[in-house]
Amino acid sequence: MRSDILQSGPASSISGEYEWFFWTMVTVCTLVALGIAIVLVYSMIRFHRKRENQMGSQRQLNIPLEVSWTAIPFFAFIGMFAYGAKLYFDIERPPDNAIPIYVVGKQWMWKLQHPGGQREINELHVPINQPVKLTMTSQDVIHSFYVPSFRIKQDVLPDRYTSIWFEATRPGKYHLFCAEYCGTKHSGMIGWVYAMEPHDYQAWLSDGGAEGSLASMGQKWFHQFACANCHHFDSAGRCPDLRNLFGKPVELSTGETVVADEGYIRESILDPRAKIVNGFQDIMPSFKGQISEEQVIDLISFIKAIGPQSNIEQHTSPGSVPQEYGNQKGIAGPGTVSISGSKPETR
Amino acid sequence: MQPALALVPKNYLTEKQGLLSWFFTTDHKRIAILYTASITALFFLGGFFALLMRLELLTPETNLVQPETYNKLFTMHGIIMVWFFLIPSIPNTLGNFFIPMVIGAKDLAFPKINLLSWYIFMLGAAVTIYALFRGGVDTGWTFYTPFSTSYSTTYVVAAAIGILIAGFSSIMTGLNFIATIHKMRAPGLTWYRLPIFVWSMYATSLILVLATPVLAVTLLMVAVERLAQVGIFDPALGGDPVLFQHMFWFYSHPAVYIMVLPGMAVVSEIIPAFARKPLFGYKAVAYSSMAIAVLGFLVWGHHMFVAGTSVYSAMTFSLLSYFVAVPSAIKVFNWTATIYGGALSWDTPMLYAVGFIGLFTIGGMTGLFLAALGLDVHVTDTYFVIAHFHYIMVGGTVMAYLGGVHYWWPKISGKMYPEGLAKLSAMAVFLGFNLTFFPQFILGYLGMPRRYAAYPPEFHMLNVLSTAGASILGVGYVMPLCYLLWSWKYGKEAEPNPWRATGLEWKTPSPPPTHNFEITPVVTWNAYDYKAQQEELQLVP
Amino acid sequence: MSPEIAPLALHEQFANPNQQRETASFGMWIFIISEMMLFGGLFVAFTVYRMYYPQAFDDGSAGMDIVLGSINTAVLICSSFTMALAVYSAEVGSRKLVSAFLVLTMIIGAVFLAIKFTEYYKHFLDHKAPAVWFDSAGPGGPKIELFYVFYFIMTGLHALHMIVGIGLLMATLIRNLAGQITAAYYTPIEVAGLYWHFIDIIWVFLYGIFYISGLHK
Amino acid sequence: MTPAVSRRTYLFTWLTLLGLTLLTTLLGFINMGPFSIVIAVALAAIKAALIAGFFMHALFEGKLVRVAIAAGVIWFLIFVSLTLGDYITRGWLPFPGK
Repeated sequence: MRSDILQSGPASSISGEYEWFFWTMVTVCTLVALGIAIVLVYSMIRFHRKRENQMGSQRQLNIPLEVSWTAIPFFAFIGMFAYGAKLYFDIERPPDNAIPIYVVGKQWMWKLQHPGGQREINELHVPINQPVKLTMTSQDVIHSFYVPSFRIKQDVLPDRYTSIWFEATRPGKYHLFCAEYCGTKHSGMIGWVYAMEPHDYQAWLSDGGAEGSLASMGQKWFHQFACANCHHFDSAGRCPDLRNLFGKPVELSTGETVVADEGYIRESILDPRAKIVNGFQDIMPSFKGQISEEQVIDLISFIKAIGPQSNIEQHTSPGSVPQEYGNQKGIAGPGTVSISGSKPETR
Repeated sequence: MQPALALVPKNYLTEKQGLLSWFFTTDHKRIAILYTASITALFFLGGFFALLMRLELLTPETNLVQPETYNKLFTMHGIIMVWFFLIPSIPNTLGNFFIPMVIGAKDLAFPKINLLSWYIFMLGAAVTIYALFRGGVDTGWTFYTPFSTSYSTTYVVAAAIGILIAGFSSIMTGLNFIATIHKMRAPGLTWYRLPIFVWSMYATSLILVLATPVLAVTLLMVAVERLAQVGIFDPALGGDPVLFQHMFWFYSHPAVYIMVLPGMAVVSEIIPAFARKPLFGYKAVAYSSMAIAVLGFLVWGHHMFVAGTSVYSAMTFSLLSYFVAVPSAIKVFNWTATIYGGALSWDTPMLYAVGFIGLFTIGGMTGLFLAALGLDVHVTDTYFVIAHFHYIMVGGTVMAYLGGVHYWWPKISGKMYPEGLAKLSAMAVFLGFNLTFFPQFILGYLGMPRRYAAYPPEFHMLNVLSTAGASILGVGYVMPLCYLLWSWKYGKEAEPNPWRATGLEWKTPSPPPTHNFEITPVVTWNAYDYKAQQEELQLVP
Repeated sequence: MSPEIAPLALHEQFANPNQQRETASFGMWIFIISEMMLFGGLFVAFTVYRMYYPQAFDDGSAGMDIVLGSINTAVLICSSFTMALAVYSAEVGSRKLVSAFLVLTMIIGAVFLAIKFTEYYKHFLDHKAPAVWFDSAGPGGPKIELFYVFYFIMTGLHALHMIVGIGLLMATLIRNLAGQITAAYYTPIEVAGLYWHFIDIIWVFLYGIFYISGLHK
Repeated sequence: MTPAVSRRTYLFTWLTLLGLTLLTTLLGFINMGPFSIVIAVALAAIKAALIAGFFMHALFEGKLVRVAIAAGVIWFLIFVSLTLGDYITRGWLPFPGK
């Protein structure tokens, strides 16, 4: 199969621009370095000391020269900064229609979850020509999600979310590395990203044997953890109504306003007291230690699904009815996620 | 000529005898020798770790050492090379020896503090080496939390305390230099008559004094967090690991300039001496040192572009990082202009200095890639970064250090080094260095992450090249150690001013007497005034 | 410069006593700047967390003993005053007064430390000693503990500086008794004074950030 | 040797410092939200300036010492402002961790 071929070169939507910028910089720098080298080599030959008492020229200042070799690099550097910043913004800002995929890093493996509920370890299957947004957190130390061919890298931090996005442009099999030193088997925290033609990807998805979409899993936890007892879907409950919440501004008891994004919802589950919605009491217990990062992700997906922009449904596989899926709390080890074994691309 | 022994004037080496006269000396020149001996030993220890790492990376699999050991090797290599070799290297050896001599002083302002700083440095080194022998540390020299505070099972606290102690030695040295340069200059030696060596050392000292305490307190917090099991940087207890990175790099980025500014200081002395030409753009070079010292504090965030800081903060730091590149560029252009039109003699120090210009230029230019936000995302935390900072610190600082040692060797030891062997070793260092580290730029661009004990097989070829280069580099470093020690005893006697360089240190015998100058000199000339020098020596027609 | 300076007091690397005085005092200033950055690092970390958890940090601050803290601030200001008078006495050449004020400064400094350790003991009894005995139950526990971690590190480091300062004053006192401090050469006491006042400055800020913000609770 | 600062000045400085301490404490009892710590630190800065200026003779020293003090303060402000710059601007972009 074509996607089994290891692809190393650049292969994402931003990598073309990246390569152009990189090699332009290489060219400019090489020319300047060559200029210096030519002066040095020329001097080496031309100005060799011939007599023991010989002296060099005593010129020591040339103001126009000083000004020009201060000013020209300065403006060149401003240009480099500007282009680099533009590229950075492109790398950092995911498009709205990106497939949301969640990543949990731990010593020393990557756990990845598709919105349709497919779970993978150290492997990620994505379609080409379709942006993919990764929302990531770590269970222990800092890791870094790095796919060289896509020219992306983002540190994965414990206890908060970071994100990155990419759009693969060529089908193939690409290295996934952990780029932030994370302990003994840091160099073993590696995996593969499989970029597939859309139809192959659809086949892979439906072959997946997922136990239900993340949102439906979230709905299950929502009842299992008794969230539903307080968070009624009406405005009469003791707790805020979670419908149409995601992505909306929330007014807090301190008078501040925050946007209900992934990080806010995660914090509100694990540390409810940190931000209290205006008009509500501080009565919610903390779920820290009782709920795994994966379950938090499920709950976020659920809240997204009942939110205003539930664009995730279009990517999920059918079957949103919650099924029996591991009652384990805490870490979902490799054994519980063996579903990836039935994937077409699993080695 | 062998004059009667009684007639030979006493110098700093012969005035007092016995081991105790060294351990209780307050003479800046002797303390410099003590420092040189210590850091040379530590350099070869750190180099030994590097050698083991390169051997392990000869094959893609882990077969020489296990990943646990490999992680400890790169950690100890980093810790020893950064804090126990590079930071004290030029300031505490050549700086200690020559700052008072160049400014015409009898000694540093606080000689006892100078000696104390050596003892504190040795204590810090001893504590760190204790950590090493108890089984090492595996956090990387950066001690990133929460790995260092909560997950590592190695001797993190001992290593952190060792570095903290050595930090106080840095602060004392910096303080001593600043006070000395301000208050102890010879009559007539105004700021604009000072050699650039002094300007750069002054800039270095400012960074030492202002940045090192932040490292000390950061490591203190890491140690407290680890010992007391409280959360300062631990997110599980409300801390923020990124704050650790801010505090660490607030020190550790300026620390890069602590390492390279003294290198620039040395090169700015060597080039005029061997071109017999005043340093081109004296004021531009002097101000650029100060600009680096100040701007160097504004750019630490460029180590954290993918660490989870805000995009706007990253943009600020990126722009400021480009600003600090300007003074470095100015220096390179001015050195090149000094060489152009000189009366060049290609002795060993000059070879090292020109090597410095070349390698520092490559290192600096690849820094432009890392400061560009979008480009940094791909190449940060890969071998590209490794190659970049080795070009600055090894290609820059170590080349300059070796150049400076050769340049001033006649003054320090009173003997000439063997020129042929020295040229050979300079070539070996230059070639070996490039063969070691240039392939690493390519490795980084291809995406090989740093700190990997094992790597995918497609990176094999370049790693073999790198290891091959490292073996040449190793030989290049051992050679000077051997022939310099040999020449100390058997070398040809050196004249007071073998290079006919300007500078007050050359106006006193080699080796200098304990108080440096029999009569305190009065300076009426500018730095690098070769014309006046030649006239004085009655060499000019 | 006055000729009455003892020849022994001039170190050989200096050309004249004035150069020696200026260099010593400037050196101490540089050291103080360095110390500023040492505490500066802790202030920065504290500021970040305070900004993140204003509520918890105010709750933590409410557990401070404002009476002891305020008394201690006044005590330290008094010790600075007596230190300044000791330097003044040296300037006018009164050896007895120098000794008296130095002893007084040390005693007041010791009183400060005594009160400080009393406070520590009270925090211990309140179960507010992180890592030893901290009651982090209740809302915001770990973050309040973070407040106390900073409180103990910063005041502890400050107390360490106090102890070093008292040692420095002791050495100065001995030199004064030996007759080495005169109206013409009083650099040692001036330098020791700079250090002592600097410790006072640090405390003034510590008082501001730890004791005040929780008072209204 | 004429003392740089008179005993009268020392006395006034001392009393002012005690007064400012009392003021700091009293203002603390008023709930001013986030401003209470800002005011406390501002008052502490005034006290620090008094101690440095009079007790430590910074006002009567040469330019060099004053430049050194200014450098220390400026460096601390660089450290604070660039660090807080990150924390304040986090979350300005609507993506997690940006």
